[in-house]
Formats: sequence, structure tokens, C-alpha cells
Amino acid sequence: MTKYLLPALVILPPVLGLLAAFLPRLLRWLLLFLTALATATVLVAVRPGEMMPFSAALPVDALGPALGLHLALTPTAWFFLVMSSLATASFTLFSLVFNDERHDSGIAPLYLALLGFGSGVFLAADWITFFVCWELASVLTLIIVGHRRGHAFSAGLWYFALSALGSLSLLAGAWWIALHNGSFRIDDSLVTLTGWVASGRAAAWPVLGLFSLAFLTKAALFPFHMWPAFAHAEAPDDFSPFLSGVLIKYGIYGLFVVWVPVFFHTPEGAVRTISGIPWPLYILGWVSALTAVVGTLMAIFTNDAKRLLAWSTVANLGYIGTALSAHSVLGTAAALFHLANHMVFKGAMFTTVAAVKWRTGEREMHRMGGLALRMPLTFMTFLLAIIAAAGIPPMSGFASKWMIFQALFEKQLVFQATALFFASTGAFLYLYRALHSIFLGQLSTRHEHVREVPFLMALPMVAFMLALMAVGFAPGLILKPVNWVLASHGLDAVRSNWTIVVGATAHIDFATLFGVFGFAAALVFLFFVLGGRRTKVPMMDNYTSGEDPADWGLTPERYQYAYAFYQPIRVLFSRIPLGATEALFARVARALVRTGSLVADGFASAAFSTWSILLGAALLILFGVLS
Amino acid sequence: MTPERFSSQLARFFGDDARFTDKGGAQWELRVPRDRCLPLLSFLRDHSFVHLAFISAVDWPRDQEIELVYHVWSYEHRVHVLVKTRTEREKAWMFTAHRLWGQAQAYEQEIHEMMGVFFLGNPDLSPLFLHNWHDRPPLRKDFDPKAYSLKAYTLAGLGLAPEQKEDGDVPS
Amino acid sequence: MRFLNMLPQLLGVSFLAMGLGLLLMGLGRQFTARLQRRVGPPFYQAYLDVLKCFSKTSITHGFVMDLGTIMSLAGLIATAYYVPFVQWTPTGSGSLVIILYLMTIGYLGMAMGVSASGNPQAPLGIARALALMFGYKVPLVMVILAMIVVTGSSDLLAIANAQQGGPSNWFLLKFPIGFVAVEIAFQAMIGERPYDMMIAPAEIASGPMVELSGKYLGLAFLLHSVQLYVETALIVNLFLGGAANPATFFGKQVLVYLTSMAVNAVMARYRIEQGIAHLWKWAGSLAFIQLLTTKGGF
Amino acid sequence: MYLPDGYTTLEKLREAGEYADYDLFFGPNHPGMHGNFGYVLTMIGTEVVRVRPNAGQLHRGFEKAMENKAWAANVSLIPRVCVPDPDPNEVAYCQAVEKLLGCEVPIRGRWMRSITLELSRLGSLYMGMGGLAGALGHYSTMYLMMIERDLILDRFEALTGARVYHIYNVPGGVRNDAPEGWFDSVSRLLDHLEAQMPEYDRLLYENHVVWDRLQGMAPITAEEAMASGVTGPALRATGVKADIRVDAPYAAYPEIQVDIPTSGGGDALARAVQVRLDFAESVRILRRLLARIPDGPVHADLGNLAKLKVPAGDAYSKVESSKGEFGYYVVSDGGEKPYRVSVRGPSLPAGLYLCHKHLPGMKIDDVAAWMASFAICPPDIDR
Amino acid sequence: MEDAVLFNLRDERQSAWESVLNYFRKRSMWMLYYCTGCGAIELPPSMTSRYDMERFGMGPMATPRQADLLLITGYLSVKTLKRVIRSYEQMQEPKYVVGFGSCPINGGIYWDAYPVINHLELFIPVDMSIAGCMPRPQAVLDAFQKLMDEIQAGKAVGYKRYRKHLDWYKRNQDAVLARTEAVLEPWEDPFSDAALVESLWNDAPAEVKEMREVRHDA
Repeated sequence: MTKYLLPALVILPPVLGLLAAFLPRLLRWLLLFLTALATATVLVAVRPGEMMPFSAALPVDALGPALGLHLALTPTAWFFLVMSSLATASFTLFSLVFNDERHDSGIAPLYLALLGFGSGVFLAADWITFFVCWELASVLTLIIVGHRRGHAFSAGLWYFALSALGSLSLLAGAWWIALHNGSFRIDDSLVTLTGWVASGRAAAWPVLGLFSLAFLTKAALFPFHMWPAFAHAEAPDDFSPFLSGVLIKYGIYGLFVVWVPVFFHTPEGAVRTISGIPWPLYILGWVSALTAVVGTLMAIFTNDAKRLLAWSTVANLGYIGTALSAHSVLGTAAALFHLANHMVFKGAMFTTVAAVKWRTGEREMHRMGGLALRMPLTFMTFLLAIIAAAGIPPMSGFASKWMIFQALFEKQLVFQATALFFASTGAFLYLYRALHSIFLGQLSTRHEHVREVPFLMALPMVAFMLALMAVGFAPGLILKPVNWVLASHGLDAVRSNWTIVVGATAHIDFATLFGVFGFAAALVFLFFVLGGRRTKVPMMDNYTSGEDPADWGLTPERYQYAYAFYQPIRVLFSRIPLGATEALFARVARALVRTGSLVADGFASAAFSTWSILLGAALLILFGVLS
Repeated sequence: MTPERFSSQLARFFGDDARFTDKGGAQWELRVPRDRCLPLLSFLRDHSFVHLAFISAVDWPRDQEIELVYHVWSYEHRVHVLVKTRTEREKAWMFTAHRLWGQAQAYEQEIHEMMGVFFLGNPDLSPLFLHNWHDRPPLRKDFDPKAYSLKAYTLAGLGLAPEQKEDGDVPS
Repeated sequence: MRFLNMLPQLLGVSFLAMGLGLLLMGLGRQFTARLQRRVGPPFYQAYLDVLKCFSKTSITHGFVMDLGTIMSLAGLIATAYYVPFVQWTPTGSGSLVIILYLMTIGYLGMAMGVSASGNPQAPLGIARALALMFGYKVPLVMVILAMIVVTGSSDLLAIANAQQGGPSNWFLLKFPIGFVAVEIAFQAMIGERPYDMMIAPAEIASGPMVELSGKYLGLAFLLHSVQLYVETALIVNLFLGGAANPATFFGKQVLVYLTSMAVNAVMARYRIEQGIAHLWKWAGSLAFIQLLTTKGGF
Repeated sequence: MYLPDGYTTLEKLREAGEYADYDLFFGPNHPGMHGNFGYVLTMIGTEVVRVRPNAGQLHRGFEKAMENKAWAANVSLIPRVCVPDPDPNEVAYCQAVEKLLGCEVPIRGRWMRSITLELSRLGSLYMGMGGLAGALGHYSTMYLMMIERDLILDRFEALTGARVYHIYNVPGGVRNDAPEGWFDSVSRLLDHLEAQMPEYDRLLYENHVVWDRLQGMAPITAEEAMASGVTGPALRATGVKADIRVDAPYAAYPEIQVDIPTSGGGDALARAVQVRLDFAESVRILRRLLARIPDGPVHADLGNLAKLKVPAGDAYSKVESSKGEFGYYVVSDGGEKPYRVSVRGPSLPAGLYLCHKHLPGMKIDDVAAWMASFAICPPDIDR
Repeated sequence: MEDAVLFNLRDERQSAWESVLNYFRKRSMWMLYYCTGCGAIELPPSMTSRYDMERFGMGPMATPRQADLLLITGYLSVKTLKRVIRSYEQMQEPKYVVGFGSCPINGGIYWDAYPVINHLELFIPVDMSIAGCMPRPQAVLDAFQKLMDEIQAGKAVGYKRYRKHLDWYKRNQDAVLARTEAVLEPWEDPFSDAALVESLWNDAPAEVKEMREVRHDA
């Protein structure tokens, strides 16, 4: 029975997706949620190694036995799968309520298929399976993001163009190795690649480069950092959490799968090192640090809530990349830890923004304000999420950021650490700005009657909050599985128990941190209670230099500072061409859009027709590869 | 520039419309009818009288007229010219000078509020100084500030009863 | 259980931080007054101010304002638990990363609380404060990183211990360029001129505090006092070698604070973008040189 | 002016339902506001895009009140028009009345007028420099300068019995002669002020922060300044050598050498420096005045001042105050009370007109400093 | 002066706790930074180095929310009165009002001026008045000291009076501020008629016609 579990995880959701295309709206989304929930349940229940690898060679002998559908649940895959499927289950529960009459995006069948192919990416044991799932996931994302015509479609094309570029180079890399060892199996090719690197064979670097291009583009590292801003922002609101929380992690997964064995298992001295780490990793470190800085700056100057969060995702992938590049146990663990955290807090942020947009129809931040009083639970979720995202204790984000810094301290990568501190301070800036512009300040008269989200929608939010706090209190919750992953790669474990983590230059008891903060809060609350009586006054009973706002025709929305929030910083950066790469890629995208408008017309019709076109396209690609 | 030369030049352009008087102490006075006032001011501004010190208005109920006095000064000739023009009192109005001097807008806005002179073409004649004013413009001669003050700001004038003497404890 | 044993110490440090911080404020005010050739308030004035604030009634614009104000002071007090006072912290740890990040929750709380008041001048001030933080965090962190490179520890206790044994061991002498950079950054951290754009009464009517009344203002004062305590203690531990007894420690804190107040007294206020540019230009480049020379490469 | 992409005017922005702009009330109850006045600033981001002046909060109906008081009694009302610099008002009014009366002020009286005018100017310039320093957050300078101003007020108190509203000038001269030793005390005061000045220069004018703040702020050309009615230091700061003490001399100035220092440049820094130059020049003038004090009466005999009757006619008299031209246009119908007194204050052109030109596009940081740089004194706008 | 209203200040029995709090209140009086009139000119000397108000723990505060003390520095025009009342109501209790100079007491030199109110007591409770025009800094500081004594004794209870007699104060405020009719005789602006304005334009000489409708602030 368990033999067919892995292929079921990959194949079943797309089949259900086909089925869902014929179901009414509510049932579709319910099916999606149930599938995601079932996937998560199954994955949490099993342990890596409990499930047999699945192997089905293709019945075409000429191509050799190596070619076929191979799936395996490695500990790494298990970690990524568990984290992403848990997050996905929450996202889909949110989607279930989100897609009501007015907001139905109709993507449930595609979403279902995406779940399957997404699992396929993690489970794939050979490059062909990996490539097919990867490519299908990309195409599906393109359709989902570009589902609505116009701007959204070009945003989808962005994503697709970069993704296609990357995946083709991935295939080329796999082919290159297969020409030598005759196997498309991932573990085989990695062994070969490691051998090449260790023996100083020149071909190692182009192959590694070809692999990495795919992952770097997917992980949106510099200079491919601009696609999430378009794709994540233009995707359906309830799909953005998945896109930003889960899908973008495929790139990191790829990097992890390829780079960790290659560089951890090559003997000392085989690769030139800079500052004690192999030079490709050193370059990756700087690229990631730069990504973090650029993403942060772009987020600071963004006025669109979803785009801000998308840039924030870019910045966070920069952190993860930097941690990965530190070439240490601590760094690798920190990367995985931060990745898991990012899934939760970014998912929570996108979810709350979607909830706000669901209620108000706005996503430009300056058009909102004061919603905390109307949507307190959403506000609290967002608050906890930004605390985590800014790496502020006692939430989960701090634990992973602390580990990232420890990893950098350990290798004395001080300038990268400086860049990350810069980005991290910047993160606080843009996150506060989002919090303020959306939830604080004056409540617009247009949003007087906005209500809190319904119970089912609030449920995932509560789950996110609990997760953020729980991990902040006990990082061991995540670090334990992370240690399994490390062990599977033959690395030492991070020294930690449930609450204490030992870093390179210090150690932290997160429970104490949580506790002392709680104690301080209690103490201050005591002061607060002891102080004089307080009265609640209306929002417009405010300091106005003695003027009566009504005399000047002032409405609440015009007593709110939210637009051009960090103008002074903008002035400072006016000479730095932050949008240069963006402009370059925009030109490419325009050309793509022009040539591909016919395709676009076909894609953008109803969900069902696109689905069939997609299947055809997938088959075409598959046969193109095989022939 | 001597007064003679100035007056002869003036006569060339404005004929009898502008009547010139030398008040002594480098102060000249020009009286013009309303329609010629703005051209005269424009003429002055173009002939080095670039500084409009201010505009004042004098109410002459005796003549049923309101006199507007434009004070202009030439930094070059160091001469102060008072351009006087009159308008009927009941429907007092004047052309705006704010195209010649931007700050004239504010002076005119003030005169409109204080003296009730309407300035044709002034973009903003909204009340600037007074709160909730419904009475006649206060600088008109027939406005009695004392009567106003007593009626507007004293309890007796407002017809309100004074406070009862406190009897109980001060509430806490 | 360990946590329960810690509680009295935590309580003690809370009051110590607030008490010393308020005392610092009072001394600073009197010092400024003397520089301005006047008598100035008594040194205990800050205590009176805070107590008065708590005795007044106050207004709130909703639960976020309460939450934010409480969160802000709690964050700063929690930071104080990690800042060594005479080579000792109640939590047994002095992790610099915790200090740097835990302080931020104080700022976040403050920012949240005041911008929930609905007055645009409050977020204006907060935007300035955060922009300024963008300016001073980086130099500060660079110098701290230089110390981590040298001492191999990111624990403030270890850094302070590394400087024991007389002023010749102080990092002030080991990192002179860094010290200048951090002093400039410190001026911005505690928001004194020329970097007091966050409050800037003549521009944005005291910015974040614009709607704070009564106990909210009192909590804001306490916040500032704890902030002063934490930040001066940070400088003392980083550069002045901590201290062997409380009196010396507090003396050094006073010294650090009064130096800053002296600059404060003779400076005008930068425009915000000028302030950040100035910080990056001077503090940033000095810190960069310090870090580069210490590390000896990228 | 900063507007979001695709919008050319604020109106279009609002019609589109964008909530990008917000209003800030800069005054009356605002620490950056000098006096009881207000600007309602429409802002986008940190930048002002539109300003609506909100004047009239200090309106007291002076011009009407003066019509109901005897000629000489009005002197008690007049200093209140401009509180920091009261004496120019008294002198301007008295000169206008004297012009109508055709009376000559005795030379010692004119001397006393000039001395009080210059002392009042010094006090007001201290207030101006201190106000500018305060607007830039440089409170120490403000705190210290107030001491010096207070010393000047002490001299006024010795001379006139009042610190702020001196009511010293009356039609025909000044009220009383200086008490014994007063001139010496003024002279000693000048020594003190000059000795103190280098310290303030170091604090304020040699302070890089102040320079960075003021340089290039709200520049104005000479033509623009003259056409918009700006006078005094703000005009001289554009390089125009204009000073009523020279152009239309009054009191003792015809007999005293008065130089016109100009800073040039026309921006806020030039205006700030101009104030400093004016200060130095004023001290020099005072020294020249004190060097040769003529003897004689201080007051022309006009009979009982309380029953003064002034021949019908009108006269305009103006005085260079510390902020610019103070002018009084006095109309008499031959009665015991003025028929009409109309006041020209130096602050109105900047306060109500130039604000529309300078503030849009300016950062909120600079509004208070802009006001201080133009020495806007709301009472003479509102009257 | 028939309608000058005087409230008798009653000694309120205050608890020991209240008296302790009053000690803090008197030692830390923050005044609102609001120059309502010309009396504000003597505030800088009182505040700054020569007289140094801060030695009594007093200092200026930016907004009414933070302040304890409202200084009415001189006369109040009606326009200011409206803003003063708003500021006063935004201040938090306990709050005190000090009238500067003669004007808030009875109108002072402006007693017959049309825009200036005469008796401040009618609109907000005044805890301390300083006579004189201008009151010297010494007088100002003396008044503050006396106010401190009253605060300590629990006599400065203007805010309680305001709360108790709110209706009365509101009635007076509304009578002046929310006036809808002319006081003496109504005035109609003849130029509110657009047709009349248009006809004036039609008759205007050609050389001034071009000056029509140009916004100065555009």
C-alpha cells in the first residue's frame, strides 16, 4: 500500500483537479482544502525512510533503465514537504472562504494540480521527473497568475520566462552529467558532480552553473529578484501566500539538494576558498546579501501592500541564501529554519492582506488605515507576523535570524552580516509602514462598516499566530527535523534542545527570552493599571493645533499620513538605479508579450480550456525531452 | 526725478484723469477715477515704483464714498506716491490689483472684510480675520465697536443669566 | 524553576533601569541648564514628572494604543535584562543580537501605539525615527562586528570581561575609530541634537508623543529613561570596560550621557535626510574603516 | 511639488479618489509657530503641496480702536501692534501726527527716538535670531540670547518705566529725558553685547548644521522681493541696498552715518546672516548716536496733549523696524481723534503672499525655519 | 462689571493620597505652547536663562494632551477663543488656567474692541490671574508659585468647576462662538449677486478685463 503513496501524492491531486473542474465552486475549493489537509496529515504521520522509494521505468528500452518516474522521500524532501503542506493546508482553508461569489478566481482545479506537481518537485529522484514537475508547476503558476487578463498576465509571463530559462539550463546540466555516467538519477549525478569538483575537473563549474541558474531564478536571487514583485503581487490574493510561502522555496530546495552535497563532501583544498568558504558559496553569499538589501530597499519604496510583501519575500530569500552560503552546519540549519519560518510569517502576512482586500477591496496602502479597530484579529495576526518577519524577539523570526547571524559570525563574514543587519533594519521600516498604513491611523469613512473576517478564515490566522509564538518559544520544534535533514547529509547536528540553541559565539535560551519579555510586559501592565483613569475618545478628537477639523472640511482619510511614507530615504536613494534590472527585464517581457499574445489569448480563457491546453503542452514538452 | 517732470509725464499719458499734488517730504499724491486707477498703477509699476507698501481704505460717509489709497514707493527715486481713488459707498467695488502685485490680493481680502469693498477679479475674498461675522464691516464709520463689544461679549448683552452662587461642595 | 529564581532579579533590574535612567535624565537636564547659564530643575525632576504623569487622567484612541505603549516599555525593560550591569545580567546572557533586536520591539510598540492615535504627526515622527535608525544601526553594528571578530564572542558579558584590568584594556583604545563612529551613532540612538528630528517640536509638534497624555506620556518617559540606561550601558560595556562596582558603572554612564548632552546643547537639528546622510557619511565610513582594519579583508 | 505619477494637480488627485494628501495644522497651537497664527498645510508625504494661511487670531481691531481714542492716547495702543519691536510703531505714528501738525521735534528728542529705536531693534533682532535658532532646534542660543534681550529691556525700564510697551514717544517728541547715567549704562550694555556676540556667532552662524539647514532654502530674487513688498532684512538679503533710515531718513538718522550692509544670495541663510549684519550695524549706529548727544528739550510744546487737535489732512510715515517697513497712514478730519489710522506691517507680504510661493514643495522640516527667516510676526498681519 | 462672575473657591477636603499627588502636580507643571496674545512676549524671558522657569519644574509642551497648564497670554479674539476652548478640552485633568495681564480679566485695553472677548471667566474657569500689562517675568513666576500653593492646598479646582458647570460654560461659549445672527444690524454683501459681478465685468475697461480670474497661488 505504502508503495503507491508517493506516486499518489504526485498524481492524485492533478486527477482530482480534473475532477474539480466539473464541480460547483464551493465543492472545488473544499476538495482543494481536503486534499491539502490529507497531504499534510499523511506527511506528518510518516517519517522519512518509512516509505519505499517508487520507481517506474519507462517502457522505452532504447532510453536506458535510468529514465523513468522515480520518487523518493528523502529527509530533505520530507522536511520541505511537511512544512509546505502544513502551510498549504492553512492557505487552502483560507481560500475556501475567500473564494465566495464575488471573489471566486476559479483557480481551484489548477491549484490542485499544482499541489501534486509541487510535491513531485520535492519527491523527484531523477532529473527528468524533477524537470517535468518543475516545468508543469511553472506553467500552472503562469496560468494562475495570468489568469486574469492584462497586467496580471504579463506578470505571469515574467515568471514563466525566467522559469523557462532556468529549467532549460537545468535540463542541460542534467544531460551533461548523464552523458558521462548514463544516469538521470539525482543522487548519481550529484556523486559524479562531487567527484568532478573534488578532482578539479573543469566541467564541474559549468554544470553547477547550469543547475544553479534554474534555482537562482526560481529563488529570485539577484539579478533575478524582480519577478516576485510582479507575479506575487498580481496573483489571486488567496494564492499569493502559497506562491510566496511555498512555491518560491523550490529554488532553495534545489540549491540545497545540489550545493550541500557538492560542497560539504568535497575534501578540503579541492575548491579555492575565500574567507574560508568555497568561492561559489562566497559569491552566492554576496549575491544573497545584495538580494536582501535590494529587496528591502524596494519594499521600503513600495506603496502596494502585496508588492511590498513580495519584495520582502525577495529580501528573506536573500537571508536564506546568505545563511546557506556560510558553509557551516549552523548556516545550513539556519537557512532551513528561516525558510520554514518564512513560510509561516509570509503566509500570515499575505493572508491578512488578502483578508483586508477581501473586506475593503483595497491594496494600495494609503487608501486604507485604522482597520485595527474593525479587524482586530487580522491586525493581531499581521502584528505577530511582522514581529517575526522583522526578526524581533520573542517571535519565531528572531530565532532563525539569530542563527543566521551566528553562522556569519562563526565564519567572520562580517560584511555580509552588516548587509543583513542593514536589510533587517530596513525590514522593520517597511513592515511598520505596512502595519501603520493598513491597520493604524484614521479609519476611512469608506471602511466604517468593515467587519472582522468569518470564523473559518480566522482559523488559519490563529494557527499562524500559534505557530509563530510556539516556534519563538521553542525553536527546537523546527530544529529537530532540521537536524534530521542535516544528519541525512552527514552533517553534525545543531546543538539545541527544545528551547536552547547554541550558536558559534553565544547561546540563547528562547524560553527565558519569552519569559522575561512576558514578565516585563506584566510589570508594565501593572504600571498601566495603576495610572490614572483613561477615557476613550473618537479618532478625530485629535491634536489639530487647536483648529476644529470640521471647519477645514477635513475627513478622516485626509488626516492620515501613509502615502510616500519614507520620502526622505527615497531622496537619499534617488541617484541609485534600483529599478535598472527591473527595466531591463520589463523590456524582455514586453517583447515576450508581443510575440506571445496569441498564446495568451488561448491561455486566458476559461479555466477548463486552459487546463486542457496545458495538458497538451505538458505532453509536448515531455515528448520533446524524450525524443 | 523732480515732481515737475513726473507730473508732466503723467499728464502725457493720463491727461486730466490723474491729478497730481506734491505733499512734501518726498510724498506725492495722485487722484484718479476708478477706471483709470489700475492703468495708472501699472504705469507706476513700470516706471520704477515697484514697491506696493500697502492699500488702505478710508470711509467717507459725508461724501457717500470710500477712498482707496495705494501706497507705492520707488527704490530708485526714493519717492512715496499715494494713489487715491474713490468708489461709491453703498456698492463699493474696485478692480483688483493682484495681477500687478501678488500681495495686493491679501490687502484686498482684508479691505473687503474690514471695509466691505468688493474687488472685481480677486480670486479669494473669503473672510480672513473675523469669526462668524454677520454685522456690517467693522471699519465703516457707522459701526460702533463699543456697542458691539458690550452686546456681544457680556452676559448682560447676550441676555444670559449670571451663574448661581455655588452652594454645595465642589464635585470631585 | 530557574525562571522563578530569576524573578526578584528581574524586578530589581527593572526598577534599576528606570531609576537610573530617570536620574540620568534629571542630571542631563541640569547639565544642559548649567551650560545655558541657568539653575535648571533639580536632579530628581524626572521622577516628579513621571509620577505626575501617572496621576493624571488620560485619553486613548483604542486598544492598539494601550497595547503599543505597554509593548514598548516592556520591550525596553526586557532589553535591560540582557545588558550587563557591572558584569552581570539577571538572565545570565548578554547576547548583542538579542539586545539589538529586543530594543526594536520597544520601538515597534511605541510606533504602533502612537500611530494608532490617528494623528499624522505621530507617524511623521516615527517615520523619521525609523529612517534615522536606518542611519545609525549600520555603523553601530559594524563596530560591534569588529569586536566580535576580536573577542570571538557576541556576548556583551564576554566583551566587557575582555576589557578588565584597567583603562589600558578598554576597547576605547583598541577601537578608537569605532568609538568615534559609535559616539556619533549614539547621539542618534538617544535622539539628541543634531539628530532629534524624531521629536522636533518646532516641526512636527513633538512627533510620536503628540497624542500621549497622562500615563501614556509617563510610560513614554519611562521608555526614554530605560532607553537611556540601556544605551549608555551598552557604550560603557562596549568601550569603557564595564565596571567593578555599581558606582563606577553609573559614573561612566553619566559621563557618556553628559558628553552627548554637551553636544546636544550646542547643536541645531538636521533635516532628516541630511541626518541620515551625515550618519552614513561619517559614522558609517569610520565604522567601515574600523571593521576593515580589524578584519583585514572582506 | 511632489504629486503621484499621473496627476498634475491636487484637484485631479482628489477627484480620482486617491487619499494621498493630508492636512496638517501648523499653528496656532504649534511649537513651531511664532505667535498666534496658522497655516493649514496640505501635504503629500513629507512635502507641502498647498498652504492656506489662517490669519486673524490676533485681530484686535486696532484701526477701529484708534479712531475712538484721542490723538495722544493712541500712543498707548500702538506699541501692541508689533510686540517684539514696539517702538517703530510709536515713532511712525507720532511722525505722521507731527507731519499733520507741522511741528518740529527738538533735536535731542529726535536723538532719543533714534536711540530707543535702535535699542528696540537690537532686542527684536535677538528675538529673531533666537527664534530662528529655536526653529532649528538650537535652544541654547535662544536661551542665552534672551538674557541679552532682557538686559536691553532693563535699559528700557530705566528710561520709560516699562519693559515691553514703552509708550515713550508722543507727538512732538519723547515723553521724558533720560535719567542720570542712562547713556553710560547703554554704552556699557553695548560693550557687553559686542563682547558676547562672538559666542553666539560660534553657536549659530558658524554651526555647520545651521548652514546645511538654511542654505538654499526659499530663495528669492531682488526683483521678486521688491515686487512682492518684502522689506527690511529679507530685502537686503537679496542684495538690494534699501533702508528707510537712509532712503527717507527720520529722527536722528539724517545727521548720523547709516551704512547698509547686505549679505546677498536671497536664501534663508542670507536672511539669517543679514539679521546678524543688521545687528552689527545697529550697534555701530548706537555708538555714533551716543557719541554726540545734543542738548536741549526732548519734547516740542504742543500744549495739553490730551486735547490735541490735528488739522485735517492725511500723512504717511514709515519707519525701518527690525523686520522691515512699518508704515502709518493717518487721516485727520480736524477733530480730537484720528479719522482713520491704517497700518502697514512688514510681515504680511511674506506671511500671506510669499507662503503660497515658498511653502509648496518645501519639506515640513523647514516651515518653522522659513517663518523665522522672514521674521514673520503675526500681530502686525492681524492688527 | 455687573455680570462678572465670581465663583467662590471652596476648600475641598483632600485625602492624604490626593495631597501627595498634588505635590507632584505642583512640582511638574507643563504649560501648553500656545501664544494666544501679546503676553507671550514675556514668556521667553521667563522660560529662558535669566528667569529660568524650569527650576520650578515648569516647561513648555507641544500639545494640549501633554500639558497641565494653559496660559491665556493676553486678550482673546473670538477666533482664538474657539481654539483655546478646544485646546482646553483636549487637556487632561487636572488642568489649570492662568490668565495673563488685564485682558483676560476684563478686556483690558481692548474692552471695547469688536473682536475681543472681555471676561475669560465666562468661557473657561481661570485658576489664577496676573494683573498688569505686561506682567513682568517676576510677576509671572510669582503667580506660578501662588498657583503651586493653591494646587498643593487643593484649591486650584477650575477643571472641576468646568466639569460641574459645563452647561453654563457651554451656553456662554455657544452664545459667542456659534452666533448665527448679527449683533447690531445685519449686513448684506451686495456683491454676493453673481449677475451684478458679471455686469461689472462687462462694463470694465478693456485693459483691466484681461486681469480676470488668475489664481495667485496656482
